[in-house]
This record gives sequence, C-alpha cells and structure tokens, in this order.
Amino acid sequence: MIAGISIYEILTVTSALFFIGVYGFITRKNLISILMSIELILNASVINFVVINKYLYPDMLQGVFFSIFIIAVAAAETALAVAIIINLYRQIASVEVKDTEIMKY
Amino acid sequence: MNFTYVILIPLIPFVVFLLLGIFYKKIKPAVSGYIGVAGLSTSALLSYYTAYKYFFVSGKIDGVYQTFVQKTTWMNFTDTLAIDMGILIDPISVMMLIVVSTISLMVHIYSRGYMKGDEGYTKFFAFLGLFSFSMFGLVLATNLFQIYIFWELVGVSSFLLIGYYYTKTSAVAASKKAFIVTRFADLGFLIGILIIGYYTGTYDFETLNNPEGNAILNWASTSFMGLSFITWALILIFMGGAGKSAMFPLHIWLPDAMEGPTPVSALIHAATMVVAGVYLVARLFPMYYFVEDGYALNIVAYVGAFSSLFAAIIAITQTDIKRVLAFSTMSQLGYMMLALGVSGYEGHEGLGYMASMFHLFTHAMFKALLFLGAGSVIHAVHSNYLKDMGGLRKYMPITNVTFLIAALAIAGFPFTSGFFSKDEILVAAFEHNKLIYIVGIFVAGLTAFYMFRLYFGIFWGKDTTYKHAPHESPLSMTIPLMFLAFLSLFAGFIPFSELVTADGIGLHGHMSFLTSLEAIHWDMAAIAITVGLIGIALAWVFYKKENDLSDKFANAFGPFYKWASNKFYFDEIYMFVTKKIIFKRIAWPIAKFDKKYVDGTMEGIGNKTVVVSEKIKGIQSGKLQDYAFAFIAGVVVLAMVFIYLWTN
Amino acid sequence: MDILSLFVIVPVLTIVGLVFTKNLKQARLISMAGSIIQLGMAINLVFAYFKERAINQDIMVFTKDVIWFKQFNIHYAIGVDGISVALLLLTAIVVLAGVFISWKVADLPKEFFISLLVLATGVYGFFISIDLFTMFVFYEIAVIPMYLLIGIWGSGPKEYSAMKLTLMLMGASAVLLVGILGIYFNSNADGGALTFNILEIAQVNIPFEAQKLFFPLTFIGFAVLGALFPFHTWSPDGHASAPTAVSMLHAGVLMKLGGYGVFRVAMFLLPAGAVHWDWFFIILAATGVIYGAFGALKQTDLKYINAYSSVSHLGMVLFALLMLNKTAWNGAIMQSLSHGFMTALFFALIGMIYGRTHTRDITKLGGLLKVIPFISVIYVIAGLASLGLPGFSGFVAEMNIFVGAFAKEGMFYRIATIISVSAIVVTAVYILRVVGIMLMGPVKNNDYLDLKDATWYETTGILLLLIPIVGMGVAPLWLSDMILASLQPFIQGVL
Amino acid sequence: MEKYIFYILSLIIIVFAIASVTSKKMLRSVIYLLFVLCGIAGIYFLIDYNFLAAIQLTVYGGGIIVLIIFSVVLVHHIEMELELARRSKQILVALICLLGLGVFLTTIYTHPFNVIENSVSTTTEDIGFGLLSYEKGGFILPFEVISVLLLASMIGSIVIAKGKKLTDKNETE
Repeated sequence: MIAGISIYEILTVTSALFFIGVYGFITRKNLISILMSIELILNASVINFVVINKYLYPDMLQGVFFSIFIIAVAAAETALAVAIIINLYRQIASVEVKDTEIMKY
Repeated sequence: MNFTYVILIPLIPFVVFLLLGIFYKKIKPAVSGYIGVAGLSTSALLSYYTAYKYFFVSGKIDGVYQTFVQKTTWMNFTDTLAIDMGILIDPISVMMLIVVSTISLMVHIYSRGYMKGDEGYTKFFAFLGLFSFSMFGLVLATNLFQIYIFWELVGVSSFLLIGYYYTKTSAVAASKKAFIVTRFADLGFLIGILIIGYYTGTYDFETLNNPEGNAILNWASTSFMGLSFITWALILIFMGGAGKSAMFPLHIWLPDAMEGPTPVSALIHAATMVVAGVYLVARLFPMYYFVEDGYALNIVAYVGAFSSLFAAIIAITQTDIKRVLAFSTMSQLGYMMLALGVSGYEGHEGLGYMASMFHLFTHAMFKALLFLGAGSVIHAVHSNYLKDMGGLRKYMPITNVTFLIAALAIAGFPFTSGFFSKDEILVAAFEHNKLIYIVGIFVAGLTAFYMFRLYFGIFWGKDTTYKHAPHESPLSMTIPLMFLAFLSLFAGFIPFSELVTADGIGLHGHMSFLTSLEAIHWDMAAIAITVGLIGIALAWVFYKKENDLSDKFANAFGPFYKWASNKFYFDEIYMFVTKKIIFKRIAWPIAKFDKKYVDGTMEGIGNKTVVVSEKIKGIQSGKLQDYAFAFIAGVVVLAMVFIYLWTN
Repeated sequence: MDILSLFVIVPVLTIVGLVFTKNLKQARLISMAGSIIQLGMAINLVFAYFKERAINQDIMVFTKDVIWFKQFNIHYAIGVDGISVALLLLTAIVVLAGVFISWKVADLPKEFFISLLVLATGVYGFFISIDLFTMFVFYEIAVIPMYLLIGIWGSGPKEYSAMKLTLMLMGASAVLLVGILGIYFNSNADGGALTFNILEIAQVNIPFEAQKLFFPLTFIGFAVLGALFPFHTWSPDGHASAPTAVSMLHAGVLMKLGGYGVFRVAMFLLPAGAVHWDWFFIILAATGVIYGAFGALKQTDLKYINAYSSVSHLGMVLFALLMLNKTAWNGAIMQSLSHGFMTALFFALIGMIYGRTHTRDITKLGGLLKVIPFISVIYVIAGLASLGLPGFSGFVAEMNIFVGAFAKEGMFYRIATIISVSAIVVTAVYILRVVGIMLMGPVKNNDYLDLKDATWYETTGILLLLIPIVGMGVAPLWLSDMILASLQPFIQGVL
Repeated sequence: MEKYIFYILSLIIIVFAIASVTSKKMLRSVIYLLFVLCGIAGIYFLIDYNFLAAIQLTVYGGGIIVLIIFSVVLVHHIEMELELARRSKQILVALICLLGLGVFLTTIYTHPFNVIENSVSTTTEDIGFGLLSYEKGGFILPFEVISVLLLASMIGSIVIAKGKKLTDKNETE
C-alpha cells in the first residue's frame, strides 16, 4: 500500500502506459521498436497484477507469481525476437517492417 | 366463271426456275434454253387464251367488266386479318398478263442467241423464270400483301439479274444500289400497307376499291397532321411504286441497272418490272381517286410530270445508248404516272386511266424492242457508247428497220402505237391540268429528239471503221425484233378504250377495228405530231451526218448541259448521303459507341470489380501493425458499444 | 416413359455413350445417332401434339408432375404447348446440323460432343419445364457448357470471350433468380401454397406492387440472353470466338431461351407488370433493332456482322413480345424460329468459309461465288431470308410482328414500330454489303481458286437448316395456326 | 512523502514511455525505455515488493535492455534516424488510443474496488515457498513449465540466430 495513493491512480498510470505501448506498437516502423513497445504493454499489465494483488488481496501472492512468470516469458520472448531480428537482418539487411511483408502472400 | 387454270401461268415459270436452279450443273445449256422458252410459251399461250376468254367471251356482265377472284388463306394475322394468295382477273391484270408473257417470251427467245456461250447460261434462264413467276404473281395479286410479296420477289430477281456479271465490280454496285433503293421505297409501301390494314381491316383490292366500300367512304374518320391516315397510306404506297418505277427522286438505280445483260434490261427495266409502280397505282386507282378528293393522286400527277421532264432532259446528254434508253424509260413511266394522276373515274373522265394503261402496253412493246435492238447492236459492236458506233445500217438491216420503227413509235409518229396512246394522255392532261399538258407536250418533243439522236448516232452519222466487221444478229435474236416491231406498229389499233377502263365500262358504246382512229382528237394530235416532227427534224440536222453542230449547241447551254450530262448530280448527292452521312455519321459512330461505351460499360463493370477486389485485398495487407490497429480499434469500438449502448 | 422426359433422357444417354468412345469417328457417330433420334422424336411430337390437342384443351399437354423437393414445393413439372413444340423442333434440327458441321472437329472430339450435348440437354429441359425452378436449373445447365466450349475449342481471344459471355449471362441469371424467387414468394397471394408451377401461378393474382418490382428483374434476366440492348455485348465477342457448331447452337437455340423465358415467365406470370413497364423496354428493344442493324453495317468480321444482325433480329422478338397482342406474339415466336434456323445457317456457312480461307475478314475475301458456288449461293439465300424476302421464314415472322405492332394504339407505339420497320432497309444494306464484297466481284486471292465446295456432311447440315426456312416461308399457315392457338390463354392473361 | 514519490515515478514512467515510442533515435529510445523500467521498479519498491523490484531491475533493466541494445548495435548505426509513420496515421492511432484510454478509465473509475487496508510485507522467503510448493495453491508446475520454456527459447534463439540453412538456401539461389 502506498500511503495516500488509491488504486485508481495507479491503474490510471498503467492504463496510460498500456496505450502508449499500443501506440508505439502500431506506429513504429522498426522491429526493435515494436519489440520495445511490447515490453511497455507487458510492464503495464505486470504492474496491474502486482497492484491488484497488493490492494485487494494482500494475503495472497498469485499476482506476484504471475508477474515473475511474465517477466520470465518476456525475457524468453525478447531473446527469441532478437534472434529472429538478427537472422532477418542477415537475410535482407533490414529490420524495417515494410521490408518484411513478403510473408503475406 | 372459272379462271383457276390461270394459276398455271405463274407456276410454270416457277417450275422452270426450280428445275434449272436445282439441276443447273447437270442440264446442258442448250437444253435449258429450250426448257425456258417452252415454259414461257405455255404461259404466254395461257395468257392469250385468258385474255380472249375474259375480254371477248365471259368477262362482261351487263356491259361491265367484272372482277374475278379466287384465293386461299396463306397466313392468319388475327381472326379477321389474313394474307391470302390467289388470282384476281380484271381488265388491267389480264392486260398485264399479256404484256409480261409476250415480252418475257420474246426475251427468252432473244436470250438464246444473245447469251450463247456464256458460262452462266442455265443460271440466266433460271433467273428469268424466277422473274417471270414473280411478275405474274404480282400482276395477279388479290391483295396488298400478296402484291408486296411478289413486289419483293421481282426486286430480288432484278437484283440477281443486274448482278448477273457478278465478277464486274460496277455490276455488283449497281445491283446493290437497285435493291437498296427500291427496298427503301418499299419501306414506305410496307408502312402504307400496315396503315391500310389497320384502319380498314382488309388488304383485299376488291373490298378496298369498292367505291361504296368502307375504306373509301370512311377515309375522313382518321386524321394525322392534317391529312387522313388513308391518304398518308396512299402516299406511302405511291412511294413504293415510285421506287420501283424510278420516279424522281428514287430514280437513281435505273440507269445503273443497265449493267445487267441487255435482254434483262429489256424485260425488267423497260417493259415489265418498272411499270409495276404504275400498275400499283392503277390497281388502287379508286382509292387514290376517292380518298380525300384525290389528294394523293395529284401528287402522283406532279411527280410523274416532273420525272418525265427531268429524265427526258438527261436523256439528251447521255452517250451510253443503254442509259439513254433507261432515261427514256423513266420519262415514259413519268408519262404513265401523270396520265393516272390526271384521270377521273367514271366514263369519259377516266380517259387518263385508260390512256395510262394503253401507254403502258404500247411502251412495253416498243421499249422492249428498242432495248433488244440496242442489245443486238452491242452484240455486234461490243460497246455501249455512241462514239464507237455509226453507219451501222449497212451491216445490220433488220436491226436498223426495227429500231427505226420503235423510235417512230416512241416519238409518236402518226399511226404507230405510241401515237395513239400518247395522244390519249395529252388529251386527258389538257382537260385536267394545263401545266401538266404543257410539260407533256414538251417532253414529247424532247423524246422525239433524243430518240432520233440515238437512231442517227447508231445507224447513220460518221462512218466508223470496225475491227471486226459487224454483222446482223442470228435469227433467234431478229425474230423477236420483228415480232415486236409488228406490235409496235399496230398495237395502237387495239380498242383499248373499250377494254381497259377504270370503271369497267367502255368509253364508247361499240367496238370496231377503227375505234382507235375515231377516238383521236385531231386538233390535239396535230400539236403533238408537230412537236414530234420538230424533234425528229432537229435530230436529223444535228446527227444525220457527222458535223459539229451538236457540240456547238451543247456549248451554248454550257453549265446546264454539264449538269444534265451528270444527271444533275443526283448520284453524287445520294453517295454523299449514304457514304458520308449514313456510314460516317451513323454506322461508324454506332460501332464506335458500341465498342467504347456499351461494351465499355460492361467491361468497366468487370474491370471495376477487379479494381475493387484489389482494394479489398489491400486491406488484408499482411502488415501486422495494420491488423493490430484494426484489432485495437475494433476492441475499443465494441467495448464502447457494449458498455454504453447495450446497457439495457 | 413419357414422351417429354425422353427429350432429356436421350441426350443424357448419348452423353453416357460418348464417355465410352475412343476417337472422333465413334464420337460423331454416337452424337449423330442421338441427335437423329432426337429429331425423330421432335417430329413425332409435332404429330402427337396435334392429335392430343384435338382431344385435350388444356394450356399444356403431356403434362407430368413429380415432386422433387418437398420443403419448397419444387416439382419436376413438364408439359408443352404449340410454342414449345415448335421450339423443340428447332432445337432438334439445329443440334443435328451442329453435329454435322462439327464432323471434323480436331482436338478432344469426345469432350466437345459431350459439352455440346450437355448444352442441348439444358435447352430441351428448359423448353419442356413448366416449373420455374426446374426451368432455372435447366437454364443454368445450358449456359455453363458455353464456357468450356468457347474457352477450349474457340479461336481468337477465346478465354476473354468465354469469360465475358459466361459472366454476363451469370449476372443476368442472378437477377433472374431474384425475379423468380419474387414470383415464388408472391405465389400465395390468393391464399394457396407457395409454388413454382407456372400454370398454378398464372391463376394467382400477384399484387400489382410485386409485379411492378419483379417484372423488370425477370425480363432483364431473360432478355440478356436474348441480347437486349445494352446488354448485348457478350454476343459479338462470344460468337466471334466460339467454334462453328457452338455459334450455331448458341445463336440458333440458346438465345431463344431468352425470348421464350420472357414470354413464358415474365409476360405470362406478371402481365400487369408487363403493361406497366412496356414503354421502357419497348424503347430498349426498338433501339436494339435499329442499333444492331447499324452496328452490323460497319463491321468487317463475318461473325461480328452476324452477331449484330442477331441483336437486331432478336430485338425484334422482344419488341414484338412487348406489344402484347396475339399477332405480334405470333410474330415473335415465328421470328425466334426463323432467326434460329437462319442464324444457325449463317454461322455454319461462315464456319465453312473460314475453314477454307482461314479468314473472316470480308475485305480480304472476294469472288467466292466463283470458287465455292454452293456455299456462296446458300449464303445469298440465307442473306435474302435474313433481310425478309418473301418466301422465306423471316418475311412471315416480320410481317406478323409489324402488323401486330401496328395494331397497338398510341403514337409512341407507332413511332417505335416505324423505327423498327425501317431496320429492314438497313438490314438489306448490310447483307448486300457482305454479299457484294465477299461473294461477288473479282477473286481477290489466287489461293482461293482451288477451294473445294461443300462436302456431303456440310451439305446435309445446310439442307437441314434450309428446308425449314423455306418451308416456313412458303407455307406458314399450319405453324402460325399452331402457335396462335397456343397463344390464346396467354393473351387472356394479359388483357 | 510516499505520495510524492509515486507522482514523480508516475511522471517519469509516462514521460519516458512517450519519449521512447516517439523518439527518432533508436538508442535513445532504448535508454528511455530503461528509465521507464526503472520507474516501474520504483513502484514495486513503493508497494513493498522488494523481490519483484529486484527482478525487474536485473532481468529487465539488466538483461532485456542489454539484449536490445546489442541487437540495436548489431543492426543499426547509432545515429540513424528512424522512419516514422505517416502523420495522419499517428493522429488516428493516437485518437484510438485516447479513446481506449477513456474507456478504460471510465470503467476503472466506475468500478467499486474492494480495497483492504493492510501493511502486510512480503519476504523473498514467502515467494520462494509459494513458487516451489506442491501443495494446494502451489506454483511448482508452472515454475517447471517456465523453466522448460526458457530452455526451449534459448535453444530456439541459438538455432534461429545461427540461421545456417536459410543462408545456404539464399546462396544456392
């Protein structure tokens, strides 16, 4: 519990963070930037897990566990993504989204 | 009275046509000639028998020539309206039977010599058979539709025969022109028929022509643009007749039609088919006379008079002998039309009608003779042009004499056949309309002049040296010439005024050999004879011996002469209309329009579908971010919808 | 087995037989045998019809009704009247002639004849059906093989043409289906059950509003197949690319489905709609008549000329149908028949000329009358028939149309009639233009000098088509009376 | 006091998050992200989840950011300017995001949270027990699954990053 701060304020911040992530995800043209936006989104939800755990169910730790899992998965995901990006860069010498559209057909 | 056998008259030539047409490869040319002649002879004999029986034995009841009709239904339009096929016997149809069968027979005989050695010999006789069949059918028609049917058939036979030398481009063009121009005229005819059929409920001549009948009495019950519908119909029908009879302005096909073999010109384009228009007006004469007080008939008169004058002027300037004759034909047809136009119906009033038919008859004889004579000359000289001829009288005595007789007849020399008929026409015109009378007299003079210009040009004039010395034609060709010459000389003594009149009652109470002589109005005749003789004399001066008088004369007229020799540029006008306007301004744009807009629209729909599908495909871009955007936007919108709108 | 179902069964059996053939010879023999049987049946049907008609005064005779799909009350309902009998005869003759003309089809003969007969099956089925749904099914059966026939055996831009033709006709059938369903769902207007049966629907007074809505749909749906202006553009391209026999069948028979459908469905079931809309479609039809004629004037490809001529002639059919009286309708049916024979003959002849000279461009041809006289003479005859010369079928049909159309009161109809009548002049011009350029005149190409005239099978095909043309033209009475008698119930429906 | 710290942290998070998604320079963008992550760690400290905060700092701030920086350095020039989306698209997306934010916030503010006042502090020990417990409410199975997942992703990363096959294929083409 943060003294003087209600759950609403924290959720407001995470919501904002979430949508900033969404915005970045859609508008960025670079695979790495997109990856970063995803991190923002993930973080926003992680905070939510933690905060709700703390404010509403202080006796339990599920929120914390989930946060840990999410961080772990995020790490794995980032590692994979970076691998893919590097591979892609070797193939086409670019990590721009517009150069990676050939899969659609 | 039983006239059923008359049906054989058209059917025999038709059988000849089928026989020669189907087996045309198997039959030897010589045999086909005999078959044709034999068929036509039978028809001719039957025609003469019919005429004898009708005119002198049983046609008259109570002093009036009756109309005999036998018919059968051919096709039903409605319960009351039908096309019948049948035969109609009345004075003019019987007269026409004689004309057609006589000329056709003569032409058949003549063609055996003229066409000898031609590779299409059998085909030629087959076509002649078809033509004779159609012409007989036309003559015997009992109703408007039947006459229309045969009208088209003679048109097509004419087309086939003009285009007989089908490898010659000019012949093909001429045949097309003839068919299309007359077809255009027939359009009017057909619409006229439709109007008559609708407003009177019948196509039968008998019913239509009955002066007390519905069609004539009730003409005023309908009106359209100031005239009765029936009048319009009659004008349109006359348009059909004008097309076939080469009246101004539908005459342009006739000169070109001379591309056909000469016997064909004699048969179709001088003696028989071209008079079909005259015959048609005569056939419907009571309607023309009674409906709207002869409004349509006046048109007939003026058109006839004008065509007559117009053609006569052109005829003077032509150098192709067949074209001179063609314009002469047109001029004489105009004469017949004007005679009909000035005629009344009953008794002496009907003089014009009788004169017209009389002239039709005599004209058929002497004009056929002229053409056949010209054919004989062309056969010998192998040219159509006056400049290649001259002094032929020494080589071709029979042709010379017969041609002279025909020329005298057409010029109205006293006591030849043309003299009588022309005299009657002028009298009728004088009594009815002075203007037309003056035109008639003037044309008579012109006729005499150009005919003798032709005659002197061919048989006298300069002494041309020929590569092959011309020689007289074979007997098969000269016999018809002589026979027709005989008719041209003496046909005038046939008591026409007794036999062929509008109301069926003879103009004079009695009948004798000299009726015709008695009937002559000598005061009138004197003028006509004088004018004719002046024409002949002028021709004598100009053309008897080789001199340059005629050239000087032509130069004096200058541009007018040039106009006339170019037929007043009518061909060019029509060419302009068809080539420049119809083809360039209508057909071509329509073809373009079709390709570009109508088809383009349909294509456009197809192409647009492709374009739209491309666009839709673009939405499915494969770009993750676009999908994400759509996803987020969709979620947000749906969330809003669910939260705020569906809150019960 | 009833006499009408055989018309569908025999071609199907022929197709089955064709499946087992091995080469061209066998394929054409089987097809010929099947088509001859078919023609025999058609002729027999004419006599049987007259016999039956004498004792049976129903609208349709030889009716048979088998329920096919119960939920929607769809039946396999068949029956004929004088009109269908005449059209069946036309179909049988044209199909047989088509088989003869395709005597020497080179590639995939078996498949070719199978497609041809599938087409024929559809047409036969269409003419005998009196159930809207069955009719529609057969209609589609008839249209689909066209795609294969043109796309595979065609010439020139065949894929394009096949695609265009099929798409436009399919588009039309979509519209048509809406119309038919509209009729179906209004067929209980008087309280009965929903039905597809034409005769039953004809007894129902479909509400005027519905008629107003569905008449144009039904009309256009069928009329596109009848080359209604401005939906005719599939026809020139389609015909130009199609192989000879297909052009014959298509122009000769398939396009008649349009007129027939308009008459049997649109006019018969929605008479009030017809009266309401007639002015609009008369404008289109009359435009088509004159427009097709002028369009033909400027073409140089023989098949295009003929296709535009078909637009003109079939425009006449639709025009006559819209005049809503017996004489005009009689003319329309006769014109359908006449045009069927004539245009099939034309396409057959064009195919022969093309097969010999390898060009359809009239400006390159000339003087054919000298080298292939038989074909050329028949071409002239066909041309004369087409321009409405008395003694041939075209004249009879056109006169009925004109007399009927003229009998319709009102200045508008009169003017439309006169415009249509004037097409006969234009027709004469374009026919004679072809005759003059292609058949007459000097021989333009010396290679043509040793062309062979028609072979026996070509002659047979030609004569098969020529005889009815002349027959109808010379003695129209029995045919026109047969049709007129069958028109009676229809005209009562309209007036 | 804590209150103000929270506001400051929030400010840092939001501002640097925005900076991170709009910056044209790649490396800067990554650094901004690092600040955001640190800020989040601060929040964890504030609400007394120290262990979590530590993880956040080590895994995110240490591991992931370093990974990303590596990849950036591998594939970019440091000073390269990034291409941004079209202005219209940016605005559109921003609008949609604001709209979504609005929906979120209204939902959040209209929802009555059942907040329990407490000052329970969690030790790392609790977390360790919870994670490895196989009793009711224990997370041993997910823990194992995650470990397998991590292994799998590790192998996967190596295979993909090596990219031998694809390169071969490209060469043969």
